Amino acid sequence: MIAQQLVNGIVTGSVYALFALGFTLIFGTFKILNLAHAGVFMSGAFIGYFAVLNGLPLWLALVLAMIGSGLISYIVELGAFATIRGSGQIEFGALISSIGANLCLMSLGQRLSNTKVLRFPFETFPVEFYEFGPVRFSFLQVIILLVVVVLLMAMMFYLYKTSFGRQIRAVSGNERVASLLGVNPGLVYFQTFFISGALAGVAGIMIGLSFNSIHFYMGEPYLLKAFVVVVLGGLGSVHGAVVAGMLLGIFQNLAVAYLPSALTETIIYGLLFVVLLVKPSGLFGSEGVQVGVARR
Amino acid sequence: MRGISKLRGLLLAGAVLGSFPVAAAEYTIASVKALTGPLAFVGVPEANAVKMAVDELNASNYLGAGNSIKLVSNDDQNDRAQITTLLTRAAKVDNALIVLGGANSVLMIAVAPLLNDLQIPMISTAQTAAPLAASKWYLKVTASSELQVAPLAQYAIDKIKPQRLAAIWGRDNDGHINNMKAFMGPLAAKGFKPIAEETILISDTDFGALSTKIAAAKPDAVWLGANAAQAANLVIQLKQAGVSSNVVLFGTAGLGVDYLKVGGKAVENTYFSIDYNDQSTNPMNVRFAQNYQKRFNTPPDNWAAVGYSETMIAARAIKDSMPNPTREKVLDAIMKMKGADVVLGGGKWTQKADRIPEYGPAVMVVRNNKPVPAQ
Amino acid sequence: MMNLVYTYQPLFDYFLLAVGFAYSQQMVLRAGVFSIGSAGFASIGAYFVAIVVKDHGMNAIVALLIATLLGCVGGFLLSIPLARLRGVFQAIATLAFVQIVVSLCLYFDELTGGPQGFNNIPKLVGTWHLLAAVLVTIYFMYVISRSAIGRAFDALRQDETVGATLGISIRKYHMIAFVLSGALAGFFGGMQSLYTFSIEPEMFGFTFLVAALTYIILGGRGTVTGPIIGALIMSVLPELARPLADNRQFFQGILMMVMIAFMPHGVFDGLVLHLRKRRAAARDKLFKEAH
Amino acid sequence: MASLVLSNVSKRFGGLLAVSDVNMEVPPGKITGLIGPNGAGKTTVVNMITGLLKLTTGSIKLGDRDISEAEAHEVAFAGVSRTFQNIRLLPEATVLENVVIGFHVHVRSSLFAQLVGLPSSVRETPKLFERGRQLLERFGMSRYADHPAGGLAYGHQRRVEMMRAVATDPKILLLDEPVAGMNDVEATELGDVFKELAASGIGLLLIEHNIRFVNQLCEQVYVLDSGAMIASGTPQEVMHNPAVVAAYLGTKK
Repeated sequence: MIAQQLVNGIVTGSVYALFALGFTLIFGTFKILNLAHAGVFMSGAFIGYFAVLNGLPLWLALVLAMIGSGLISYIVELGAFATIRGSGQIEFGALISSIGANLCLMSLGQRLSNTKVLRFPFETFPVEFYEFGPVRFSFLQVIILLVVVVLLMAMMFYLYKTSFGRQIRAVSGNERVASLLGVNPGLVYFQTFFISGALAGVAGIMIGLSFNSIHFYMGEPYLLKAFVVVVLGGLGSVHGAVVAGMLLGIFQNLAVAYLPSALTETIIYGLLFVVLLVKPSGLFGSEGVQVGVARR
Repeated sequence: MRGISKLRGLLLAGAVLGSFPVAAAEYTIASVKALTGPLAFVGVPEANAVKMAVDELNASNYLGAGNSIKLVSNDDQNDRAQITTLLTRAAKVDNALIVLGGANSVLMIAVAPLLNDLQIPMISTAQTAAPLAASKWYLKVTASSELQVAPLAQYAIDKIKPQRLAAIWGRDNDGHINNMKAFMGPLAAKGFKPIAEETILISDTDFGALSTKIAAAKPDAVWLGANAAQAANLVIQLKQAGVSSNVVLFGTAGLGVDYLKVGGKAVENTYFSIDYNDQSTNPMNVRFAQNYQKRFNTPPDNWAAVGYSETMIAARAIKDSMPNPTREKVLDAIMKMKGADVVLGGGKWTQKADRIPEYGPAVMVVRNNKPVPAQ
Repeated sequence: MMNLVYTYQPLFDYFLLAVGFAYSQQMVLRAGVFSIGSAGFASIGAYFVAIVVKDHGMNAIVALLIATLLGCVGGFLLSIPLARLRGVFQAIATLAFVQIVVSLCLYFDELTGGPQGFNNIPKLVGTWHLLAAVLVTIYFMYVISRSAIGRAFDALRQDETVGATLGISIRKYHMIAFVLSGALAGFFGGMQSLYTFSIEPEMFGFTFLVAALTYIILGGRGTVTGPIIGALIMSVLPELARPLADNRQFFQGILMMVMIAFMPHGVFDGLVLHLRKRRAAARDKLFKEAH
Repeated sequence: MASLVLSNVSKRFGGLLAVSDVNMEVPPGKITGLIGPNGAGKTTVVNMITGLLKLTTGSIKLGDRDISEAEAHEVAFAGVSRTFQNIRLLPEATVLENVVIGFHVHVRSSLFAQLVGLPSSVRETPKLFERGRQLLERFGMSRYADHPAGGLAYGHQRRVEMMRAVATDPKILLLDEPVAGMNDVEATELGDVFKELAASGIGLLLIEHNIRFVNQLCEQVYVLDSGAMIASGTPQEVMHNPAVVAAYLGTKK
């Protein structure tokens, strides 16, 4: 059974990673805790759902969900963050305005779904299983893992092998200097938020497919998990988020299997607390951690 | 003091309706439900059905020519401060005769003592019987699910005799916990001990790990302590993880229509008691389903049926306490009510001495995605 | 007319509770500690008071005092490991603390009643008690803000290094902030217990913490009036939005974004800053005209 | 009054030796200069003195007291105060409030008195504000008392920072490039203030790369280059030291 639980853990963990990645990207670059990420995630699932409902093939629905939630994420940036940038209050202000943006998105989701739990039609995805010894894979699990890996590689390439990564770092360091160096900050904001949103959108549709449940409140539990993932991985660290997402997925599955399930959250948040105290920069965090004044 | 305000309310109503015959009066029903927030999926269909029921009753001059029911419908966002404010307003400003309340039993328990202060009856579908103990002004429209579970447990003992029973329930919801106890208790007493006991959260959607664990235990029966859509997903994931397709499933009245819709083929062989049966051929049910579909462009679910039935009971209570209905009279009328027309269960709603109503729910089983009476 | 006033009495009561929790949240934020642990202390205070008053017949005032003390001790204990962390890291660590308290309250259901909550708590607190409690709190907040502690908090919030080089012990003042914040949360948690008949674990979870944070950021972090304004806005907003029915949440969301966009320091603090700048400019003008 | 004495102080960041083996004395009642090109390690020395950085080796003493490991606030209580190279005011506070926070080390009322509002604390606050006003008067800044500090002109911000440091009533005052960005008139004005402060018994350490300014004011000058003390003495001695000319002035061209 442990092998099976590992497989389950890796698949759910990869979706956590996808969700947390967009979250940590925004935090790492702009120091914003974007609580509206939950709403963007939900939007992705909703767009995918309505696309499939209108007869589009699943792959097209996935693409639409990516683009759509990417754009929504950018709209959140325009409405919630661009307005307070430069006021010196972004750390706190962004919390409130992103809560506001999240309320708006959830309200829209509630209207669109008529408050109901939505689900993809039964034949959207072939239910097939492969058995390797004691381990069962579903076709869906394979596809999820594949999509996540491809997206992660694409993103790593974009971040580390193109000039975009440098531009992001320049803008996050000092927007004015960056624009003097010929970097267009507006474009960087657009790309960062778009990518973050697109990743959340894919995560949304994946969750919607695998757990058969699309709901205007679906984002909140994932948001809480994203906190765990980004701290474990190191706030702002991209590969940290990936590894920590997987670890959380595996840990959760093993905890359900071998520990009293009622204590799962206590254990997970206890772990989070301990990691923060012992190594606040997380497993891979290279970002400067804010610590107190003391001789060092 | 209250008498005076009541009188003033009537005078006010009379003044507003000055051009109508003197006998004409408006009787207010307040609906306080979660129309936004996490429980909106319950509150909105309930409130929709309430609105529809009031319109239908007024169109048919249910309270007699010229008399009408006035509906004041508000959103409490499943929030304590708001529900408290709205109940107070219903009692003191709107002079409502009765309140149709929400489905969150914890909140209902919390506000029930307030009903004592306000002296206003409230009827709703809290998942447990607990609020009844807190106030005589609180009434339940649905039978408490613990009680509906009892015949199901008996049925399991007599007919199914599960040897490898697994139980799964929402640990952060008191309704699910109580139902599980009501089901597993009698079985355990007869020697049917569970081989697995697992808990989930009501916000959970991912049951991969749990399903794998349950599948490894090879159960022949599973108790589902979850809401409709969640239970259906749970079943789908259980079967995908390798739980036998012949497994017998048990659940509560909460499952209803959504469970069948979401679960599809996977939920065959589920035994449960049912509040609202969308296959019912009862003429009132048929008319309700048609009108609801026409008006809201979606078929009614369990919650809509509950909302509709609440309104029918409230209206009937007002009618029974004519002329000059008061809150006490309305409460009395419901306490004595027998055979009220509703769209729940068998269609006739009767209050019992312990304030837990009866409307003829039976043990049903899912065959070909339809609930049929279990033999 | 009187009836209309009555209707809003519960709203007013909850507003008063909100002010209490808002001050607990403000206390830490004012000192530059990004702790969102108030929810956890409120939970501890609320459960303690509920259990000892209902099950053991303890005197309510004694129970409230002990709840306050528990909040102090809790705040002190939490301040020790958190002394190293700052900013978002502190926020997330305290979020974890809150989640742990919630899940433990769910787990020890024999003591706490689990998800069904702890019910039938005697209602010993009414509007006047709450009002008195809030007025006393306002007095303390005012006194503290005018004292050296308040000035030290303000300095640490704005620039910790500067504060330290002027002789302010960061560890000590952060600890004071934690202890005071815990005390307020524990006390008002207990008050809430004795006001609302029943409590349940999720009342003091993520939603609570977001609400407490919203009061402060919306109202202002640096003034005594700020939290009152913030709590007022968040209490009245849902009522104002009521006619919008289904669109309530959307409207609330938009309004939060707009307010923060125009008043990034919070509505009240923003106003104070604005007035200060205007007065300074006016005085400059006078000075220039005079010379 | 006590001198501030650094003996064999070094600081290593990772593999980099930022400051090596510095020996220095700041006597009371005098203005001592610490000069050196950018990146010489001057600010690192100040940060070690004020409790923001750990010493890798060596010790720092204020009179008889070893403050090598004292925390920043303890250093302040011991009587060492400073200004920052890149001005650090409390931006939301007014000028007066910025100065009053400097009186923190003089607060006499107990924590308890402050918490519950006993008269000892309530009466102390207006007294401190009055002292703050007097200090503003002394520095010619009275008319800015209620201005938000963040909105002041650069030169005025420098003055506010200095007043705040003076408010702690220090034995030793460390001024990190106090006249940077000022014109000669302003600098001379400020120089007079420094002399006045020294005359009142405070030991001043002037950290600068404006040599001319330092030479006008200091009796003793230390020169730091690449973390090492390359010269010390009177301004005349230092100016004629070939090492200084080569390392310091050489790089200036």
